[in-house]
Amino acid sequence: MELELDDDQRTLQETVRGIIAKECTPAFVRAVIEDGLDPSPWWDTMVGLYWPALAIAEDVGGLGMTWIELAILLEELGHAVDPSPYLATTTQFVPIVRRCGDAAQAARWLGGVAAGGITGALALGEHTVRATADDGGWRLDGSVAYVVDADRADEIAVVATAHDGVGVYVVERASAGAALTIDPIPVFDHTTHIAGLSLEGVVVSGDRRLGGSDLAEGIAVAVEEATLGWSVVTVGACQRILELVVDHVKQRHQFGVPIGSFQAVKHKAVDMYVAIQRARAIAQYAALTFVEDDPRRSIAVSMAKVAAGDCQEVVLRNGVQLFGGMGFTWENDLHIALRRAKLCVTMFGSTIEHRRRVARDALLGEGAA
Amino acid sequence: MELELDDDQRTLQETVRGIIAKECTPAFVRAVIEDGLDPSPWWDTMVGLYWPALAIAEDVGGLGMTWIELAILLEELGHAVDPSPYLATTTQFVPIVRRCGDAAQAARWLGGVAAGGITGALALGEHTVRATADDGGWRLDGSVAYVVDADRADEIAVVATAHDGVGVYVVERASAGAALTIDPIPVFDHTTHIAGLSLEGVVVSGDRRLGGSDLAEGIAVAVEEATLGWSVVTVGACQRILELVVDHVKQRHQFGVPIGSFQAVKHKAVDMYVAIQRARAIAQYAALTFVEDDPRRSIAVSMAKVAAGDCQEVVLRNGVQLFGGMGFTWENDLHIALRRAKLCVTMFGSTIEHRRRVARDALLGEGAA
Amino acid sequence: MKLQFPAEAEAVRAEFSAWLDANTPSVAEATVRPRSTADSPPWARRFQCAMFDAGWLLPGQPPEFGGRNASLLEQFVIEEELMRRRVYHSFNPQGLSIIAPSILMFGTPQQKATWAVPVLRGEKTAALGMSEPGAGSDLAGLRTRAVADGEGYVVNGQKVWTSGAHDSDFILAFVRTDPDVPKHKGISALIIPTATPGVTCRPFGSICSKDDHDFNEVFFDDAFVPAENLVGNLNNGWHVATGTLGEERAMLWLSNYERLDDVINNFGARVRGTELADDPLTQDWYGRLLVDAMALRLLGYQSVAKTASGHDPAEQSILKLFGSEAAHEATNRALETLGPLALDHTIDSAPYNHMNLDQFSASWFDRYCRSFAVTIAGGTSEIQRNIIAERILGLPR
Amino acid sequence: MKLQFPAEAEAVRAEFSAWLDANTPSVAEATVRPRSTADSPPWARRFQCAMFDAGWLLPGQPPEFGGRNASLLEQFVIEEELMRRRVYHSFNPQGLSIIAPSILMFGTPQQKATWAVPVLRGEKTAALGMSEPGAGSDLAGLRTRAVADGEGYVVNGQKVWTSGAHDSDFILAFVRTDPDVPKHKGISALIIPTATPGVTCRPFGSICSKDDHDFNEVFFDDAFVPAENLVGNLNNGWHVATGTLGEERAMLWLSNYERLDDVINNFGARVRGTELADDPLTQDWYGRLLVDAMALRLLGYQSVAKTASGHDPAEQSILKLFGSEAAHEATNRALETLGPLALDHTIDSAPYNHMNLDQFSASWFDRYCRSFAVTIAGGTSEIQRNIIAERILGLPR
Repeated sequence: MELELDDDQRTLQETVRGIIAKECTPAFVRAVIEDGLDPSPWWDTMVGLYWPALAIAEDVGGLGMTWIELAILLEELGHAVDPSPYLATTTQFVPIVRRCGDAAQAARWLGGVAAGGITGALALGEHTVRATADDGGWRLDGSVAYVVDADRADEIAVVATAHDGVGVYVVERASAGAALTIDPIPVFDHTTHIAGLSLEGVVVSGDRRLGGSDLAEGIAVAVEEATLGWSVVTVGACQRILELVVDHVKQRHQFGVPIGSFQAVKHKAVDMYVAIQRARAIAQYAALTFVEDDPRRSIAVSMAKVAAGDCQEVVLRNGVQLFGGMGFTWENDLHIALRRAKLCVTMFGSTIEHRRRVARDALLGEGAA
Repeated sequence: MELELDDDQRTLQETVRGIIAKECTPAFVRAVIEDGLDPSPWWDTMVGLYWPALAIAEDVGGLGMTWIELAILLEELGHAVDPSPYLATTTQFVPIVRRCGDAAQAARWLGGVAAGGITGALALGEHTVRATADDGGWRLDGSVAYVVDADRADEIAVVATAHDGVGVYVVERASAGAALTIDPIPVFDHTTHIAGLSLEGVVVSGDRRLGGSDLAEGIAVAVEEATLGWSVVTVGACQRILELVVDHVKQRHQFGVPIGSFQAVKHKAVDMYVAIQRARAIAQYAALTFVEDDPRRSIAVSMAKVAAGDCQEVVLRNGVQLFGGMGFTWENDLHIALRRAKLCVTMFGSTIEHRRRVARDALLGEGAA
Repeated sequence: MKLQFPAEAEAVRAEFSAWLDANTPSVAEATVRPRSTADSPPWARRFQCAMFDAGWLLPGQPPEFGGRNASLLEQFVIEEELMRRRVYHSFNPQGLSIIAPSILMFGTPQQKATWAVPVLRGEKTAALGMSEPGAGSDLAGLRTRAVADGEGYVVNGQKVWTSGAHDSDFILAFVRTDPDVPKHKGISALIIPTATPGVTCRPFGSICSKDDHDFNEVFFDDAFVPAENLVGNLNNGWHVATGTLGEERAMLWLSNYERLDDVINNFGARVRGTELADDPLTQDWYGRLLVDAMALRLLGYQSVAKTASGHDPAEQSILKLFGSEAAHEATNRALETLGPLALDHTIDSAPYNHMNLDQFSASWFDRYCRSFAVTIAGGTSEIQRNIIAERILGLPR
Repeated sequence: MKLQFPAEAEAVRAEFSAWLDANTPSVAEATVRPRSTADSPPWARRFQCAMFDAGWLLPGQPPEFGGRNASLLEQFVIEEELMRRRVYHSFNPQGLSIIAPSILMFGTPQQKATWAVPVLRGEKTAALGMSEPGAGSDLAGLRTRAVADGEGYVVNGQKVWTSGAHDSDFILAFVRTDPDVPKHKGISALIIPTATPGVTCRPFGSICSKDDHDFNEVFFDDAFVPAENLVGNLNNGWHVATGTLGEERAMLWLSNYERLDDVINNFGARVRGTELADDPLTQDWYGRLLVDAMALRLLGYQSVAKTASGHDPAEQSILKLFGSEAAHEATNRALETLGPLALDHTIDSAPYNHMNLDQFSASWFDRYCRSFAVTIAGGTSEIQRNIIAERILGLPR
C-alpha cells in the first residue's frame, strides 16, 4: 500500500493551510459566531480558488481531483472550523447529483457548483417525504429533520418516495415560496447551519427529478460520502485541539515547571495524538476506497466514522482536562473546535451504530471487509 | 444509613484475618496448586471455628449471624484465595436448602453443614435436567455444566424440572454410583473446582426433594446469594492484588527513585483503589438488603456483580501493568489472586448482563430500584 | 449496619420536609433566574431569609446564624432533602457555604454582624477571591499584595475565576501581606467591598456561552481596605482558607450525586417508552451510571458517618474524583446516545425543573461542557489522584 | 496514494507464496511443539534451513546469510505473507531477528561463520542477555561485570528474563567492561556459550504456568569467555544493543497485528452462527477491534513506507503502544464475552492453527495473560507514552 501523500498532494495541503491562515483566521470565525458576520466573502474566496470544483469532474467544469485531495481540504477546514457551506455542498449535494443525476443534470448543478454559482444541501426524507406526479413535474409533501445548510443552500436535493420508489428532487430554495418552511435549529456548534424542512406542496419541474439509473445505490454512496466528510472534518477539529493543548501545556507553569513535564499530562496528550493518527489513517483509507472503487468502501466509511467518533471522545475529554480552567472560557478557541468535533456524533449515524455495522459485516455478513 | 462495621463485626474481621494469616497462608495455597496438597485440614479448621455455621440459623445449630458477617469472612477468603469448599457450601448449597427446604430438611442439611459433616454444591439444571417420579422417589436425567465443587461436595442440590414444575433434589454424591458422572474442568483458577455433571437415572428418595412452598422464588433468591458470594470474593482478591502492587511500587526502584513516585504509577494505583472501594460499598449494601429483606435486594445483587466485574477489570489491568515483568512470573502471588478475580466474570452472569438488568429495571420496569 | 438513618435524624428530616412543603417558593414565584452565582433574585432572597429564620439555613450554626446547633447527621439529612427536591437554599452558594462560615469562624463580632449575617439572610452576596493568573491550584503562589497604610491596607494585584464578583457586594480576598516569608505564611484574608475605588470586576464568558457571565477577573489598583476588614490574624489567611470547611466537607459529594441523579432522571424521562430504552448499549452505560450513583451515595454516607463519629475523613478526594468523573462520563454518553436529539442548544431543551440551577436544567451539550468543570475546579482529578496515592496508599511524593 | 503495493513487491510476494506452498511443513510433520523460544524442533530447524538456502530467511541480507538483498518493501511483503499464513521462519525468534543480525553487523568474519550462520541455518539457538534484576528498562544500569584476564574475560553477575537461555547454545550478553565511565559507555557485547563452566541457567515459570519455562535467571560465576567472543569494539556494546535493529524496526508492529488478527479470527470463528454474534455489546467491542486492526495495519504500512523512503520513523512507539493496548483490550473482551465458555484452560481449548506458536493458540485465559506481556516487554506503555510525548509532541522532560 502507498499511504503517503505525494508531492502534489503535499503542495495542495501547504497551499490550503497558507490560504486558511490568512483568510479563515480564528478572529474571522469568532466574528461569525459572536457578531453574526456573514461568511459569504470567505465562500467567494474559496470559489475563486476553485475549491468547490476540486473533486468535480473536468467535463462539467471541475478540477477532476479525487477524494484524497478533497479530504486534505476538508481536514484543514475542520481545523479552522470553517463557517462556509463547503461541507454540505461538496460532500452532500455534489455526491447526490453525481451519483443520481443524468449528464444534463450533472452539467447543470455540478457545473454550477464548480463555477461558483451554487451551494447545495441534502435532505434525506426517504421515509418522511412523499412525491406525487403533478402536471409534468412533481409535488413534494412531508418533512425532514436536521438538514445541514437547509437555511442557506441555493439548491436542496430532497430524497422522497414516489409511487415508483425512492427518487431525488432538487428544490431551489429561493423559488419554493411559502410551500417550503425552513426552521433553523440553534445547534451548539454556532458555525454549522442545521434546519428542519417542511414541504407542503412544493412543486418541482420534471427535469429536477434526478434521472440516473440505480438510485438506491446512488443515494447510499452519496450518504457514505457525506459520512466520510464529517469524519474528516472531525479529525481536523481534533488536530486543532491537540495543537492548542500542546502549546498550552508547554507554556503553563505550575509548581515551578511547565505542566507538560508531568507524566499525567504527557500521557493524556499522547492518547489524544494516537487517537488522531488512528482516525486520520482510516479516513484516508476510506477516501482511497472511493478513488479506487474498492469493494471495502462502505465498511471503510463506517470505520472512519467510528475512528472519528472515538477520536473526538478522547481528544475532547483529555483536551479540556489538560487546559484546566483556561479551557473553560469563551475567549479560548478550544470550545470552538470542540463544538465542531462533538457535532460528529450527532450526524449520519452514531459511533455505536457504525461500530456495530462494521462488526455485523464481519460476524454475520459475507465477510467482505 | 449506617454503613460502618460495628465493633463486633470489626472484631470478627480481625479474628478472621488473624486465623487466615496463620492457617491459609500463601505458601499453603501455593502447595495446593503446585503439589496438589489436599485442603481438607484447612476446611476442618474452619469447621472447628464454626465458620460454615456462621450464617445458619441458631435453631438448626448455626451461629445465626447475617450476610454482613458472611461477607466479612468471604472477602478475607477471597483475599487469601481460599482453596476450600466454603464458597459453594455457604453461598450456594446453604441458601438453596434454606430457601426451598422444609423444617426437617433444614435441620438435616443446614444442621449438617453447621456441625461440620457436610459440604454442598448447587447444580442449576432447570432447563437441562428432568425429574420423574420413581417408586416414591425421583429419577433425574440430564446434565449441568459448570457446577462449582461438584467433584468434591458431599451433597449436590440439583435444580430439575418435573411434570409439576421446577424442583430441587439433593443428591448424595458418594451414593449416586455410576448413574452420576462428574467431569472436572481444568479451569484457569487452580483453586476453584468446577465440573460438569451428567445424570443418567440418578435416583433420590422422596425426602430429598426440597419441600418448601414458593420454589421458584426460593431458587431465585438462592441464586442471588450465590451471585453476591462471587462478588464479595472478587473484591477480596482485588484487594490482595492492590496490596501486592502497592508494596511492589514502593520497593521497586527505577531511574534512581521508587516507581511509586511516578505520576502514571500513582494514578493507576488510585484507580484500582477507587474501583475496590466502589465494589466493596455496593457488596455491603447488597448484603444489607438480605439482612433487612429490602425490596431492592435483587437489583442490589446485580449492582454488586457489576461493580465486582468493573473492579477486577481495572485492578487486573493496572495491577499487572504496574508490576511489570515481576508480575509475569509464576513465583509471584499476583497471578493466584488474578485467576480468582477473573473467574468472577465467568460465573452467575457476566458484568454486562447484570448491568443491563440494572438498567432495564430502571428504564423498563416498575422502577423499584 | 443499617439501611435506615437513626430515628432522630429521620425526625429532623420529617420536620424539615413539612416546613419545605409549606415554604418552598412556587413555580409561579420562582421564574426569574439568577444570572451568576452572586445574583440572587428577590424571590430567592426571601426564601433564603425564611430558611435563616427557621434555623434550616446553616443548621450546624446556632440560631442567631441561621441554624439550630444540629449534629452532622442532622445537617446531612437536611442537605439531602434539599438535594432530593432540587431546592436551593441559596443562589449565592459560595457566600453561604464558604464566606459566611469563614467570617463566623474567624471574624470579629462586628464582621459577623456587618458581613456574615446579611449574606446568610440574603441581603448581601459575596464572592471568593482565591485564584490568580499563573497560580492555579497553587494558593501558596499568589501575588496580590496588601500593604499596611495608616488605618488599613492598600491592595494591588489581580484575581481570576472569581465567580459572581460583578454581582457581589464584597469579596473575601486572599492577599499577600508579608512578601518576605515562605509561600503560604504571609497570606491574609480581607473583606473587600466591590464598590471600593480601585476595584474593577470584569466578568467573562464561559465555555458554555459568551453571555454566561459568572467568572470574573478582578483588578485591584491601589484599593484601600480598612483595617477592620481583616478576617482572622494578620498573615494567618492560610488558616482561614483551609480551616473554613470543617465537617461540612463530608457533604460536598452531594453536588456530584445531584449531577448523576439529574442525568438518571432527565435521560430516563427522555428515553423511557422510546426504543432507546430497549437498546443494549444504552442500557450498558445507563446501568453503569446507576451503579456509580449508588456507589457514590454509599461511600458518601460512609464518609458522613466517619466524620460524625470523629474519624478523619481522608476520603473526600475519592468522592470528588469518583463523583466528578462519573458525572462527566454520564453526560458524554447521554449526549452521544441522543444523537441529533441532543443538537438543540436552547436552555429549555432539557426538561425544566422547578428551582433548578441552570447547570442542571441546561441543554445536553451545556451539561456535557459543565461536567468538565467538576473534574477541574476545586482540584483537578489529577491532583485528587496524587492526594489519594500519597495520603491513602502511602506512595512516595 | 494507492491501496495496492507496487508491482515489484507483489511479484516477490507471489514468488515467495509459491515457494511456501511447496515447502511449508505439513500438519503431520509439525506436531512436536517447542518448549521455549530457543527450543527449535527438528522439523522447524529443517524448514528454517530451507528458508535460508532459498534466500527467504533474512531477505535483506546477502545470499550467504540467508537473504537476497531485498528492499525493505520486499522484506515487508515477505514478512506479511508469513504472518498471514501463520508460518514461522524460526522458533528461535531472538536468535534470528536480533542476535544473528547483530553479529552480522558488528562481528568478525569468524564470529559470523561460527555463531551467526549456524543460528540462521537452525543449527544453533541463541538467547539475548540484557535485563538484570533491578535494572529493568534501564540498560545503562546493568551490573554484570567482565574483567579482562589473559586471553579473555572473566564474567560475574546475573541476568534475568533471558528467554530460552536453558535451551540455547549461547547467549549474546551485555556486560560492563569499564565501571569507571558513565552508565552506557562502559558496556560490551560478549558471546557466551551456555556450556561455559560458571554459567548457570535457571528457567522459571510464567504467569501462564509453572511449567511454561521460557524466562531464565542466568548466573555468571567466574565464567571465562575468550577474547575472540567480543562482538564489536570493547566498551562499544551500547551501539551493538541499539544499532541492531535498523529499518527492520519498521516491521515489529506486525506481531501485534498478528495478535489482533488472531482474536478476530478465533473469536469470530467461535461465535459466528451463535447468538453471541448477534449481541450488540459483543458487536461493539468486536467492531472496535476490527477498526483497531485496520488502523494498526494502515499506520504500520505508513511507517514501512516512510522508512523505505529514508525518513526517520519516529512512530514505532505509537505502533507499539497502540497495537499492544488494543491486543490486551481484545483478549480481555473476548474472555469476558465467552463467560463460562472461557473457563476451560487446556491449551487446545482454542482452535488449533497449523504451525501456530503457543501464545496464539493457547486458551483464552492464556491469551489474556500473555497480552499483558506486550504492554510491558520491550518498553512499557508508560515508557512509550513518555517517548511519544517528548520526541513527537515536544513536551519537556
